Amino acid sequence: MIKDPQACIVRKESWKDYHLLSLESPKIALEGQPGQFIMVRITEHSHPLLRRPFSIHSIDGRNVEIFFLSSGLGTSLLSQKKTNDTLDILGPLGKGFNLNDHFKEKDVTIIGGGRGIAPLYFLAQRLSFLGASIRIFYGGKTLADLPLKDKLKKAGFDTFFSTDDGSFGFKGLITDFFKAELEIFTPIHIFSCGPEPMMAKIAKIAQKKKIPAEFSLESVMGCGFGACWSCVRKIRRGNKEEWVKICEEGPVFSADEIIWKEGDK
Amino acid sequence: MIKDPQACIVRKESWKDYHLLSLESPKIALEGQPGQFIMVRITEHSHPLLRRPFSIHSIDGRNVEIFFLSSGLGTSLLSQKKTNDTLDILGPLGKGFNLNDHFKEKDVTIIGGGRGIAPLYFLAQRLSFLGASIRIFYGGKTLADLPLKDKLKKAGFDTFFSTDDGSFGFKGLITDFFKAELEIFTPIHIFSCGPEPMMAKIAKIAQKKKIPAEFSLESVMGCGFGACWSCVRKIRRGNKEEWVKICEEGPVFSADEIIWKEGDK
Amino acid sequence: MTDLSIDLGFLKLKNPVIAASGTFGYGLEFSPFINLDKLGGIVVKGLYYSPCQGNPPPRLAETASGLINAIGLQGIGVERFSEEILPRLKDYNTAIIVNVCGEYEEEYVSVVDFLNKKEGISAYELNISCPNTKKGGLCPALSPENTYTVVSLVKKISLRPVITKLSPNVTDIVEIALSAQEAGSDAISLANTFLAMAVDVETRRPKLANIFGGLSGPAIKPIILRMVYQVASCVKIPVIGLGGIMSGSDALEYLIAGAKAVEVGTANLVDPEATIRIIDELEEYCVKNGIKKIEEIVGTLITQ
Amino acid sequence: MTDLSIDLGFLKLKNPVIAASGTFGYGLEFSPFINLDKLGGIVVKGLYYSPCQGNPPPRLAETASGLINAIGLQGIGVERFSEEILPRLKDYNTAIIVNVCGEYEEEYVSVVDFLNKKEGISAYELNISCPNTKKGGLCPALSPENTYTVVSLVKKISLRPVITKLSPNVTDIVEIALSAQEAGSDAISLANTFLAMAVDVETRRPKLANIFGGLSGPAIKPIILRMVYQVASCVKIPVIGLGGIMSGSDALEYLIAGAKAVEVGTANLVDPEATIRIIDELEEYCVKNGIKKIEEIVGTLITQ
Ligand SMILES: Cc1cc2nc3c(=O)[nH]c(=O)nc-3n(C[C@H](O)[C@H](O)[C@H](O)COP(=O)(O)OP(=O)(O)OC[C@H]3O[C@@H](n4cnc5c(N)ncnc54)[C@H](O)[C@@H]3O)c2cc1C
Ligand SMILES: Cc1cc2nc3c(=O)[nH]c(=O)nc-3n(C[C@H](O)[C@H](O)[C@H](O)COP(=O)(O)OP(=O)(O)OC[C@H]3O[C@@H](n4cnc5c(N)ncnc54)[C@H](O)[C@@H]3O)c2cc1C
Ligand SMILES: Cc1cc2nc3c(=O)[nH]c(=O)nc-3n(C[C@H](O)[C@H](O)[C@H](O)COP(=O)(O)O)c2cc1C
Ligand SMILES: Cc1cc2nc3c(=O)[nH]c(=O)nc-3n(C[C@H](O)[C@H](O)[C@H](O)COP(=O)(O)O)c2cc1C
Ligand code: FES
Ligand code: FES
Repeated sequence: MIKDPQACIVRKESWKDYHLLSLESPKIALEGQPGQFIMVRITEHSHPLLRRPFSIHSIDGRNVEIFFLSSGLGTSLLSQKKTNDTLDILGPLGKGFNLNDHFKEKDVTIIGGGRGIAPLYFLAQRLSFLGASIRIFYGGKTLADLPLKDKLKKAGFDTFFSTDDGSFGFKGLITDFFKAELEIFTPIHIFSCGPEPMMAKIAKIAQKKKIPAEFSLESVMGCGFGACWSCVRKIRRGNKEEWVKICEEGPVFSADEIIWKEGDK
Repeated sequence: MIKDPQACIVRKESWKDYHLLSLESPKIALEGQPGQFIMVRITEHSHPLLRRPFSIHSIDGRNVEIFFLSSGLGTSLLSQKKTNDTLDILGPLGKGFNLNDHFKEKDVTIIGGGRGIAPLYFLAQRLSFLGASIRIFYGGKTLADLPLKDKLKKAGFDTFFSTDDGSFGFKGLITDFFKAELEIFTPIHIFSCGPEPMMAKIAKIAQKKKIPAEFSLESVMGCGFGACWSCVRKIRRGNKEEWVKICEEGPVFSADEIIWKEGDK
Repeated sequence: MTDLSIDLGFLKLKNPVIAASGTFGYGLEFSPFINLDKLGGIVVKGLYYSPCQGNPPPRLAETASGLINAIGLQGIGVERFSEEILPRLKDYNTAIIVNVCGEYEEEYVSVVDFLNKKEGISAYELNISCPNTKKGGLCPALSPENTYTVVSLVKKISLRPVITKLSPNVTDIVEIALSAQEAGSDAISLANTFLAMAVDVETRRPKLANIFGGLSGPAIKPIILRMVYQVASCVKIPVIGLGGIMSGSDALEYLIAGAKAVEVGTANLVDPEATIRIIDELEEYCVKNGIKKIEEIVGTLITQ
Repeated sequence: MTDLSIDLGFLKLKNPVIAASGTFGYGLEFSPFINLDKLGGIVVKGLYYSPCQGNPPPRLAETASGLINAIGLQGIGVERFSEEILPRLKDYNTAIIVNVCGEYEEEYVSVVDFLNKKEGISAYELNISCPNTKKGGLCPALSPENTYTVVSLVKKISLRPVITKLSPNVTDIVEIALSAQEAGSDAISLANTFLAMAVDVETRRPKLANIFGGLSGPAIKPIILRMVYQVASCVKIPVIGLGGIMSGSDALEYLIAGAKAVEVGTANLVDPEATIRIIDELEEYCVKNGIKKIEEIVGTLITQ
């Protein structure tokens, strides 16, 4: 856990409501793992007060990249930052995805919905480094919600795109696309991040097919480093269910541990 | 009174802590008079909440110019705005200096201290247009507090500069410089804006010499247009003293009307 | 088109947005900026019987997302108000509500008695909750008994509906609201400002000459919203919510929590067009969410 | 060099800056960021006797310059605290204060009784003012009688100094403070959070699962500062001020208004180094203003 009060924006990329900021922060870049996140201070003034959590989207040498959707006050202010502005960030935080040699030359599937793609690019890079054979499913409401499609393709991953309105790729939910494709292949592991209902569906499919699956969860975070107990989710631990701080013990959990919210079955 | 929610910053000039913003706002530019002011919204968010008052420093065609010292949260945020940013402004507000043909070919003296020079440049331009012969006294703590000295000289006014530390011009208070010069000439009218103790001294000198004098006052302003009664100062009206809203009935008052604060004699 | 009108029972409003007392002058100050006819109503600046000089300046200090004021109810008194202001307000087609102040209980009665004879007033709002009056504090709204006394004295003689404006500086807001209701108040407006202060650390002096003042603005919204929710669930008379409303969304929070209407205060200083913008945003929300009549959303907070 | 130390009578602090309960975990969470030895003190997270699960999420909602929380005092209970945390806190050279909670009066006594036997604690802070406990509300600090009861019960058995943490949700804070003093409290910390709520207008649901929560942060500073000033002028025991302190200047406002020390809460979440920065800023201020000993400025507000 490092506080870098002066991480410089060295590169910025924008697609309508989605933005990528590359922040020069060598120490955090050195330590960050896929699935971990950083807390970004939006303003030095008192409103908005809290930092905002963003997954590490990629690490490029000395730079930590985040990729986000401008959807509220904090993300909209953040989207207005310019190259050479500096940001006060904390990271790397939380526990990331489970990565090990076990994935070598094995089929793994990554499924991202909307801004949920953010942590999965970094994950795919590392998995590919570990020698895994990767399929990426990437879904959005419409074409504009798939800003990273070219980047994923270019990186050489096996890509599967869907849009709800059919403006690009498979028409329909990414979960349906995935389910259909499962007729043809069976990955040894699934990694996913996106809207809760999407992840809940994937968890169900995975459990049915007995494929281990990991998900990156979200919750409102006060601090990001375990001090405030605001970010809890009910997590299954053996026979018990407890409120667990997802900033510390997550944000990545396995399908067995997660209790999906009402209506997310 | 016009609300212009989108006054574009068409030009910005900065000298260390002093800044000039030229705002394209044709309607306000058309109506603004020397001594009047505008209220500038600093942020669309809730902190800092209130607008900030700034005198009209000059009117340049369709543009209204303000000149300010970055001295607190609001002015420091304002100083970070860039060309092409837009500002939400209200104006022109208040009553300005008393200008009429009476000044034609007459000696008038203008005395500004620090950022108090802001409204006086516009005033000098108009007085010069009216044919007055103008002396401008401009004092500051040190050379860096006289950012407009060259501009005033270039504009052809008869200029008198002072710094407390002697780093430029007369060494000492501008009031002492002025007092000394009064041995040589007697203006028919004095206009001034600056720190209260400076203005109080000038008022005293003026009253002693029976020279009419006008001052632009400041106070904390909630609205700038007469709605909140926060900006009052005790003002002498005949035999009576009343709390008067300086945003409406000022900010310019004559020496006879003003009751200087304790310790400003 | 959405029906934005609100029926308070004793008064119909074009829409739920009323300009709050003390932040809207006598109304006329805003006519250069907005069309006053569009407002649900206007509460004019607090009136004592006689003109009042208010507190010495500085009267205002800014705080994080808030504002402390100690104007001290400077104002022109009922006579000048009736002569100079009321006749001009008649030109506008909106509910005119007079904010009634008193240094002692009988003064509320005198003000109302005087104004009863004048035309062009829709209702009285009893300001029994100002935290920074010159005399340092008749604030009946701090106790249920004093609230009851003032409200019932006024109700006895008032020829117009009475809205009682409560103070948030209390342990149990519901108790005070019930007491105003029992005394016959026709509605409750909730709330006035929080007693507050700020210190200038360089001079080591209070930022306000009066030391104390009333905190308003977005900072206080979450506390007052909670009070409005608590009170609206307990009283039968309509509740008007106010405190930190800057946007349509803020107003909606109050309506959903149970307020039948809202007042907009500090926002008027920041943006003289705030009331109109808020009305527009309410309408947009209704259109977007298929709400035909805005009254439908009052008190619809889903807690289960 | 300035002497930043503060003598509370029953406890000497290195400096006036204490980390506030619930925003600083059990202290150890901050050791990656700051040197805990530099702090005036640490108040650990509120402890019930038994572990407590707290409220369901969402537990946090942001508001203008503020934060509403309804953590509901989730925590590990006194046993695990004594076994797992206390021994590790001993390594640090700073005052460790335990925030004591209770669902009923006797629970405060049980917690203190249990902890009396453990080493490494400098004082207890009685949290009689939490607005969002799971059971919806034992909040003795809302009445002088209940405050008196809990404080005197605890004082009877406590082997350590007792700081009573008051609630700002009251009409007359001085009355409650005097009652804590009378019951033998060694100091007062002022204050806990304001009961508040926020509504999501899109879903029409409360933003917190618990509906209500406690408002903290810069938004509330002006109100609590006023209370600290009022209380410090009336009680003889030291007052510790807290509410919205983000900077040295904020802390100074409290000290000048009469607080002998301050606690820093929400700021820790925003900036884990906040306490250290505030201490540095206090020192800078003292140096700049030629203050040799920071205690000199306590209660020096110039009102004339
Ligand atoms: C571990 C983690 C990693 C994340 N990574 C990314 C990412 O890489 N890219 C991305 O676009 N988004 C990511 N998010 C979501 C992102 O943090 C929220 O979109 C953002 O906080 C919203 O802030 P706002 O001010 O724009 O929205 P507002 O709605 O104005 O925020 C209001 C409040 O709600 C909180 N909030 C709102 N939505 C969320 C949410 N979904 N999760 C947590 N807090 C929320 C905010 O922190 C704030 O307190 C992540 C969230 C978590 C918990
Ligand atoms: C009619 C008028 C015209 C002005 N014209 C100019 C100008 O042309 N150039 C210039 O540099 N300054 C001018 N000022 C002063 C300027 O408005 C203040 O410096 C500015 O408001 C300070 O804001 P801040 O947020 O930077 O300071 P902060 O100290 O952070 O402000 C805190 C609060 O105090 C108020 N405040 C602080 N100082 C003053 C002050 N002197 N007058 C009024 N309110 C104050 C602010 O409005 C705010 O509410 C003028 C003031 C008035 C009343
Ligand atoms: C400058 C100012 C003056 C006020 N004057 C009055 C008043 O005369 N009578 C009154 O009942 N309330 C007065 N108030 C309180 C407001 O009407 C309102 O209750 C309070 O500001 C909270 O709403 P807001 O947050 O929208 O401002 C005043 C508030 C301010 C800021
Ligand atoms: C997330 C959170 C948890 C809190 N938990 C506790 C607690 O356990 N015990 C307690 O006495 N106060 C608790 N508080 C209140 C703080 O200690 C403090 O009184 C309050 O937040 C005001 O100070 P601030 O504005 O500096 O945060 C909590 C506050 C927050 C924000
Ligand atoms: S966000 Fe504070 S404990 Fe997880
Ligand atoms: S600033 Fe509001 S009346 Fe003058």
